[in-house]
Amino acid sequence: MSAIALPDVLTIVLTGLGLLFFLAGTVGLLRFPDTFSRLHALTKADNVGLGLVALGVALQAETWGQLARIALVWVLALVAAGLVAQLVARAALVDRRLRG
Amino acid sequence: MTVLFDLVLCALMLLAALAAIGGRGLFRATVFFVAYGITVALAWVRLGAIDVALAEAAIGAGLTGLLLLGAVARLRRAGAPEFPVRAGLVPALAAAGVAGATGWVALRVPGAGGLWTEAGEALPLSGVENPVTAVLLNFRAWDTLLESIVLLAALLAVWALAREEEWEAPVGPPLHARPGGVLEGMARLLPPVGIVVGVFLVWAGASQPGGAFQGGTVLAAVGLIAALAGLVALPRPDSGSWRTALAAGPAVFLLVGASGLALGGLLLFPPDWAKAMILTVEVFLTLSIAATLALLVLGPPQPRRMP
Amino acid sequence: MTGEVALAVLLLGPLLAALGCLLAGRQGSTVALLALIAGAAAVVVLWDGMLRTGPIEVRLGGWGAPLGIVLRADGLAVGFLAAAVVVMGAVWAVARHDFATPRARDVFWPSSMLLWGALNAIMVSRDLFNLYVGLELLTLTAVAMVALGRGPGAIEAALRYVLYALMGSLVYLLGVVLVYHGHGTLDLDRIAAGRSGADALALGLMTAGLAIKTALFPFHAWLPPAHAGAPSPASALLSALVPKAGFVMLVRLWFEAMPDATPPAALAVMAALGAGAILHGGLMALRQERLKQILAYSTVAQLGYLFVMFPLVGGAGAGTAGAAEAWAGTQIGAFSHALAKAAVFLCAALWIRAIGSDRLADLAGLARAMPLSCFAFGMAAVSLMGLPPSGGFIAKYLVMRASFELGLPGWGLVLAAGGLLAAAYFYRPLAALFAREPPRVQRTPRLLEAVPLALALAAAALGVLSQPAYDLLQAGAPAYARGIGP
Amino acid sequence: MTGSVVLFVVTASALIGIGLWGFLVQAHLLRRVLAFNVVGSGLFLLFGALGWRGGGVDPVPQALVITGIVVALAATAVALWLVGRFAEETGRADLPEDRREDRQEKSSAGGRP
Amino acid sequence: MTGWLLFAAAAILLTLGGAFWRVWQGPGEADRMMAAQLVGTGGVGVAMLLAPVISWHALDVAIVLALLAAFAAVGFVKASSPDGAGDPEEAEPSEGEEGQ
Repeated sequence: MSAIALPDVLTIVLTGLGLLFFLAGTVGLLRFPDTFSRLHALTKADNVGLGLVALGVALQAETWGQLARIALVWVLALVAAGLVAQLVARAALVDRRLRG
Repeated sequence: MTVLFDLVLCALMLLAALAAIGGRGLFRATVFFVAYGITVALAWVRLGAIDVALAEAAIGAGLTGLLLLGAVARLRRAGAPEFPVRAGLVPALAAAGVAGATGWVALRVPGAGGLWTEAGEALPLSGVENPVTAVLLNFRAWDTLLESIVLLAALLAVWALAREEEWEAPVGPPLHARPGGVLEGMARLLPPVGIVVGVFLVWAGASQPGGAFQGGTVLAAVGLIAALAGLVALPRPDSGSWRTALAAGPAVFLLVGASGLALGGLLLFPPDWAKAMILTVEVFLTLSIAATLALLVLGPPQPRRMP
Repeated sequence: MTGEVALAVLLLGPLLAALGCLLAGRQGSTVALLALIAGAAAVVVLWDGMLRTGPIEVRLGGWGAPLGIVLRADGLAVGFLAAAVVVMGAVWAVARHDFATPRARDVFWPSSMLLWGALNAIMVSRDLFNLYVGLELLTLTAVAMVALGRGPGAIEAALRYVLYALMGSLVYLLGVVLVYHGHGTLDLDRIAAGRSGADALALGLMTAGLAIKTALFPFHAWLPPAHAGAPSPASALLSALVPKAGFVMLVRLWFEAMPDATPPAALAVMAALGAGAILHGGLMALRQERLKQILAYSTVAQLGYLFVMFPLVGGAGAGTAGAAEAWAGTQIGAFSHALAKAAVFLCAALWIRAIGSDRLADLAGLARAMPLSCFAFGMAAVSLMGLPPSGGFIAKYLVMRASFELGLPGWGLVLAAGGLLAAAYFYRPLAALFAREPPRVQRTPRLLEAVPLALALAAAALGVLSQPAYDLLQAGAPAYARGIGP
Repeated sequence: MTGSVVLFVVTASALIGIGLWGFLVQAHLLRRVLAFNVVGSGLFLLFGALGWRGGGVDPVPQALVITGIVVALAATAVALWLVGRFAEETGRADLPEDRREDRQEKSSAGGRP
Repeated sequence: MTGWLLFAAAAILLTLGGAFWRVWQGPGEADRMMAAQLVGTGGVGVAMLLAPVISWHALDVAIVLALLAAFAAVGFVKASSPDGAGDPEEAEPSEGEEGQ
């Protein structure tokens, strides 16, 4: 085990998991029957995936500046995804009612 | 493994471009274009040109996307019909000819190696550490000065589209959002973060990727989010303060450039003064770029229908 | 040093003035006047400095090629800088009364200053990418002016103009990318010093892009509606100055940067497109009902004249006395076209303000009410037709003589045919103006009518006093244009 | 590293081709502006890829591409607002000469009035 | 380690390909915008994974992408509101035509 340093192992594991969540989000996006269930799957899986990838990369970071930026990216992505999901859902509702 | 990544990335770029241009439906084309902009930004990251990746991400994925979405909505409200792509052999041959010839010549002709060494040697005298900023704001400052004025010229062209009686109206559509709603919440939360990121990009531009254009674009973007939520009173084209903001950047650049005459040459930045001069220019330039880009996206003045 | 100061005034002045006009609002035209006075003085200083010490070169930021940008004011550049100042001054005089509303005023004055600044920057730049940015600034200001037009077709004309211009500048930029790849520099003189396998394709792409920007036939479709749709004072700027920028860039690329990448066949194609422009522009001008459309198609034709010189200056004729004549004749033709075309468009501006329309039928008998401007229109038409005594005649004479000397008489005949067509399409408006009809027209101040007259007289004077212009062109001319072998 | 350069140069050239084809074939004005942007980004990628060496890209092309991106944005904004205004006035999103149904009538009228 | 990070980045890019399929299919505009949001988040993930491999400044690109990915969705939502300048939340779906 000493051939690969512990942080590298953890990075591989975390980014691998993150990858799986991204995959899950995409599968959800493609397979789920209607708009709202897709939105639900997408928002959840995607952000967890990104969080895991962020953690994985954070282990590789060398300076505090890089860690701070990784944290900022994740927080921004979380906030943005949440807000956007709400807006997109409401727009879909309005769209359906107008066309309904 | 890099080849795998490159292949997938290039495939995505081509796919997005084809779908954006060939597919039916305007809205779909616009969404594909935004996705295309994101993949191109990643391609620039892959090439190691982070400055360009920042510009492409902020402009290609950000502002251009908003411009296109606004245009699609406006065309839909104007009832302009959509129609399928017209096939055409001659245009296809012409396009393939130009692209093929360009690619063939680009690969066949040995490159002359570019200006790596010259830029490297002159960097210590330029007053900044980031070579791209050195080229933009010192070696080829005349290009960047003209470019900041191109933005102003574009804004004047957009304002010229207003009808005579609309000139007194505020700029852009009558934007409004539900008080206390998600959009307004977003407009209160994102701008502070955006301002920090924008200012950081400008300030860091001297020593690492970033600069006036990338920072200015991010500031314009967050300013627009606040405007879209109706939190910002949109100015009229003849508002003095906004016009000063528009003119400040180019004016300072022109004056600093002219002052070079006294120091021995047009647009001359003497090595020991260069950093201070460049930073002053960048600060005002960022202000003007942010204001001009935001107003460009908002568009010509439009009368507010009385509620 | 004074040369560099004069150049700085001509480059930074108009841009600062544009910002001044934007902030000054109502006093925009006064700010513009100050800039024009400073610019005129700078041109005189440059002209004198040029004659004494030869081309004035400025290495921006002290860097010089290949890293920095080099500017050089040679004979050709100073000639166009002078023509630009004169035309801008005349347009200022007429436009002062036209753009009264806040919208028109706040867009026209800054845009016209930016257009002037961009033109000056393009004429003196020796850097391919700097030329691109200058050309883009020029195009956007021109689009703003077309969009100012109140007519129904103005928006459509501005839209078509922007679309053509967008693709033209990208095709040009593609050529620039290949040049940088092959030569590792963007400076015209360093490109001339080196060779690269990409030169042929790069020159082809740059030429196609610039041909679109210069509205050379068959890429001219955007010009007539744009120049007819724009407000007349703006049309004077668009027709007289804007396409010349693309033309000067083509001349620098073909004869100064890449003389070896231009086979005789390619030179002949350029001249053939010029001939096509002369014939198509002339024939279309014959069929127009409105004066501004006739003048716009006349521009398409007159731009064709400028390209007839290509096979004479390059290829077989390179380095001979005939080539120098053809080159000098073409440039004098470009200067006189700028003056004459500005004059006729300013006449149109005065008439439209007086009688509200530029339809030929409505112009009937206008000479009896506004004799000065009609006489100016006649004088300018003489120059555009290429009849003596005018700059147009000297230009046509020099190029035709060169074409006969160099054994390519065909191109000389094309010029003659162009002159006949010009006479034909100018006959209809002239006949209408000097018809017997009793006009009913609102008074126009005599002073305003003197402006196009001054321009027309300047175009005529260029014919009589062509020696100073010839000396100016020769003073800063590169080798190929002085009859010395490359 | 040359393998990747070839890939990016070929992709950039293909993007230029796709964009040019889109610009020439499309009649819808918004799509033509979109195609213009694809040609622009393809062209800039070509510029960057040709200046690519080892870890990064030659700083001069990077600076020129940034300038180019900003100029392209300015031109795109003007074009899109013109398209919007044109659509509001004429209810159409294509130039007269590109309209299919006018083609027969245009050919008989012998060119534009 | 760089090999793994590039593999993970390539995998996330492939999931973006999946999102492209949803953009192509639709059927609604909300579905397309949702997929664009996934492309944005995926792009942020890829930029973060490239940071240790190419240059840590790629994190700045990730921040800008995260900030502006939401931006396009706001543009979409604003554009799809009835007057092109409103907010879908203003048009309460239950109260019918209140949103102009």
